[in-house]
Amino acid sequence: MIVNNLFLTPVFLPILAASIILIAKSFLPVKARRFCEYLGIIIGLLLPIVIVLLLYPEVINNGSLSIIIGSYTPKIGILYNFDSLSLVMIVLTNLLTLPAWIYSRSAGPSHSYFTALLLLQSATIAGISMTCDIFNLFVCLEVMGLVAYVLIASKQEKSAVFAAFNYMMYSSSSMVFFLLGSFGLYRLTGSLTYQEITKTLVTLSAKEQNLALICLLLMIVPILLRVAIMPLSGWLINAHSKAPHAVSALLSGILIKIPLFILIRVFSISPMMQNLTLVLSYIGSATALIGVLLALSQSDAKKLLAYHSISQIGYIVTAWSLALHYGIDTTLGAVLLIAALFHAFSHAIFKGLLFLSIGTATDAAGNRDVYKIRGVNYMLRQKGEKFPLTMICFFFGALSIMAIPPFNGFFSKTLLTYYIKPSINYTILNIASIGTIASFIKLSRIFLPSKEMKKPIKELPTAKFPISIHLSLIILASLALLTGIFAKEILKLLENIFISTNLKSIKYSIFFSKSNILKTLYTGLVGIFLFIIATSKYGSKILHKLRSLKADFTDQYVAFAITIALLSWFLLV
Amino acid sequence: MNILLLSLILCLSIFSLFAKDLLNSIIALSAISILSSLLFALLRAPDVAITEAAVGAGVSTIIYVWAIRHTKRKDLEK
Amino acid sequence: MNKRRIFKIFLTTFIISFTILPIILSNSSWPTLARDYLFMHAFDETGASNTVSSIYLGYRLIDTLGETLVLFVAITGTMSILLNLHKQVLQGVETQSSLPPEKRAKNALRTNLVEVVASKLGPIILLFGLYVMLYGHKSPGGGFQGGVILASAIVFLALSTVVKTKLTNSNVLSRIESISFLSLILVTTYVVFFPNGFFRNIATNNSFASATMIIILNIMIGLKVGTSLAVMIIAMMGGQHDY
Amino acid sequence: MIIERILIFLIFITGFIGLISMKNIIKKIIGLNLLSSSIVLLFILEASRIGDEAPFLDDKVQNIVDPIPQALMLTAIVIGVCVTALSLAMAVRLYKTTGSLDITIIKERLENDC
Repeated sequence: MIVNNLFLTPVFLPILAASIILIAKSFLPVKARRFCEYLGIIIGLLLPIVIVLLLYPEVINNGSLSIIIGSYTPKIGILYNFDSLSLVMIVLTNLLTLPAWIYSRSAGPSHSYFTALLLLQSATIAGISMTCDIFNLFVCLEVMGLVAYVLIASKQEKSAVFAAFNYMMYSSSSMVFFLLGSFGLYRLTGSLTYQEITKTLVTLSAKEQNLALICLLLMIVPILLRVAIMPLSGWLINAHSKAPHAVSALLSGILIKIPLFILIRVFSISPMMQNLTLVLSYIGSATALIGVLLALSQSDAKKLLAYHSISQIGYIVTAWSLALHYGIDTTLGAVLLIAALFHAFSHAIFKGLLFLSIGTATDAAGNRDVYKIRGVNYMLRQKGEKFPLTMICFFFGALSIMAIPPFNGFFSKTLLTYYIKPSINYTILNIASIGTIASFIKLSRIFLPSKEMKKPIKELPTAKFPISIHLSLIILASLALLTGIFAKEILKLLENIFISTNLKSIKYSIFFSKSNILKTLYTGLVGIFLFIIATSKYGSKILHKLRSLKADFTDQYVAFAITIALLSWFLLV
Repeated sequence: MNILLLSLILCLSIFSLFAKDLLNSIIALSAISILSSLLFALLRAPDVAITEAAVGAGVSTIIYVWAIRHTKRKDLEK
Repeated sequence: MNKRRIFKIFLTTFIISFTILPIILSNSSWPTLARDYLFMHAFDETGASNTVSSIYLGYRLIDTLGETLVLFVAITGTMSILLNLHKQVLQGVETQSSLPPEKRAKNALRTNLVEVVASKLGPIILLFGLYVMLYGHKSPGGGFQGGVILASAIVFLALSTVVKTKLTNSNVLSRIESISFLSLILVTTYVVFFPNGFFRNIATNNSFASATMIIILNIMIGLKVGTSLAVMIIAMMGGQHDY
Repeated sequence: MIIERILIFLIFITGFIGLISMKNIIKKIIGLNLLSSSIVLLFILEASRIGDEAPFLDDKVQNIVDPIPQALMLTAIVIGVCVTALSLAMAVRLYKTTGSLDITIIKERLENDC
């Protein structure tokens, strides 16, 4: 066996583990099945992390490892390329799938097919992050999408099925456009691998190059749809809020970010794609602002979190597209890419934490309306929770997303906003973070004591609170705290991976500089003020109006078409 | 020949979308699959033809028929 | 309201057709480089005279693996939704049942003709499916197509009450499915990690064994696809479903 | 040649209009099916232009068509059918819970429930 092929194991090990679970399902008794699931998780999720981390020095030294599957000729075979980006993404995915899986043991879908599907998802994400082939990307995206639809629909609730159906129609019809784009590229260049396409594109005439750009655009828009930037995010709200809690955490944490970082490879096919980056950064900050406004107006707790996912992905898209704008080879671009990655990482952690804790709380309350639920702690205690761990973990997550110092959100947001300072995006993103604070004050009111709570509990609860929920919450909360405390070390690690020169490029003094502390303080104060306005009579009227805005099925396609038109305008003119 | 088959497919696809009886549209869809598999065979793609015949005309028709058996047959749109 | 809707549809269609028309109508010549390469080398490198098979199971094997996963995921999802449906029927939650069970069309259409045709034709189709599956490297067909035909044969056997076979039992089918899935993964992994391994060596001096790898993969994919589709369709017909 | 392309384009647009404008969800799924089959037709039609023999290698064959699009389309067809199957199962489930196939009515009823 060739040692360098080891980086393919994140693709194959999870699939192997999934098939072992299947075998256990059809041959073994129930107890042995459980054991096989644990074995599958160890083989499929933990072992790839270890192997990938072992390859870390190789990546640092060589830049990237690549292999053509089956050692065929590069003209026809599929090229897999393992570089620093794929390393980070594989680690992120597997690290976050684990708490979601643990949570699902007692609260979510605990069927053994659920475990198998999670493993398959991890395998396809590894595939997506390494593939350098258009059609393979198509297949991987389809597998990822199908797993997501099935996972969303696995909830018994009726509206979950509708959310999954809507998402499915929307994204699989957009994948048809992806296929059409790859048809055009194959016809023009005769190849499906990124590098070969880039080589051939230069030799084409100007007219054919424009055609190739349109094809690339048709491939990019479906991927942006998965990322859910603003006009294309109609599917996300229902899909993320109606899914089982563990799945929501996964969807918001991982699935909307992986396609974004893949786009770096697609963008590198043609240098003309540079025209799009500035527009995308404006779209990203607009997404952040509008998402947070809509989040402030929601009454459903999980919908509020889903809108926050859109808003946070706006932050990431802004930094990411500015990184591409400056070029990821330059120092500033690389730093921005690191900032985007670090924010994606910390968002995955705290949003997973928030979804899981809010999910536990709303399940205990039996209701999701933020205005109605009060005294969740009391209800949780009735369910057998002795120590208010859910509340504490929720506050860890909330403080993190509000960018309060010892948590990871503070570091990632500061880094992200500091490096985009000269542009207008800086202002928009700061306004958006005020809204974030206001809406999370609104959300945390569900933990306020209610009248019922003052009564002493008469009967001691008999039910035991499931330990797997606490375990997963603790893992995520401690990750949120630890990545905050050790932010400097993590950033140095990322710097080592992405910036080859030994220049000290990230200024670590920005975090605790006087102006930044003041900024955080002011943002917090204005956020509280905004919250007071929003709960006043006049404010709640406006918010109600915002809430009643609705988009139907056709509107999503109008948004799709308009995005294509807009981006092709900026690309070609 | 190609043009003839393609225009037949086009007519059938318009019919399948606007038929009031869902069973009729499913039959039309199945006919589209058969016609396109014929076209694939003419275009020297026997592998695709056999797949389209087995999958498009076979399996997907079965699933469609199952679906309308469990829902209703008439499209009440008009 | 209605006018706005028509305007929206018109706008969307207009933009979309403007974008895709240049791609569909483009007149640039089709590239021949890959075709020429395959014409020269495909048989030597994979041993299959059917070039489509050699791409499908050789050069782009990992796509095929992804496709099998797509099928697996889709069938799992469909089965779980089916299971929910049956649960609802049992609990009486079903809002609208069109007909009472004794008047359902299923019993009315079940005549002797179905019985005879299904029981006589089933084994023949089974044989044909195996042929398509095993000769994928030389003639049109292959694992997937053969698998679909296998599935239809199994469904035929399940339709008839005359033929008593264990092949229509969901448990047996899902066992075959899981075993063939595991072996498919193992074989694929083998191909990826040892590209010049055991089977390549035979291929150099033995024309019979030249396509061994592709035949094995075809069998695995065929069994996997056939059994899982059969399980799904049998469950749709209202058979056993302890999936 | 141009007529064939325009016909395929029309099939594509028919599918697209069906997808976005039909209210019945099964009609929407049919539209999606038409969309993907039009792309398959396009690939195979264009790939067959460069040759006049099926891609089976033996001694007599001289000028084969491009086999790569055919292999790609095998995968695309299967993915299309998988999507169809899953979405139809969801449609049946939606009908059983809401009693309608019309997408606006389904949406209304689900919102009233919650």
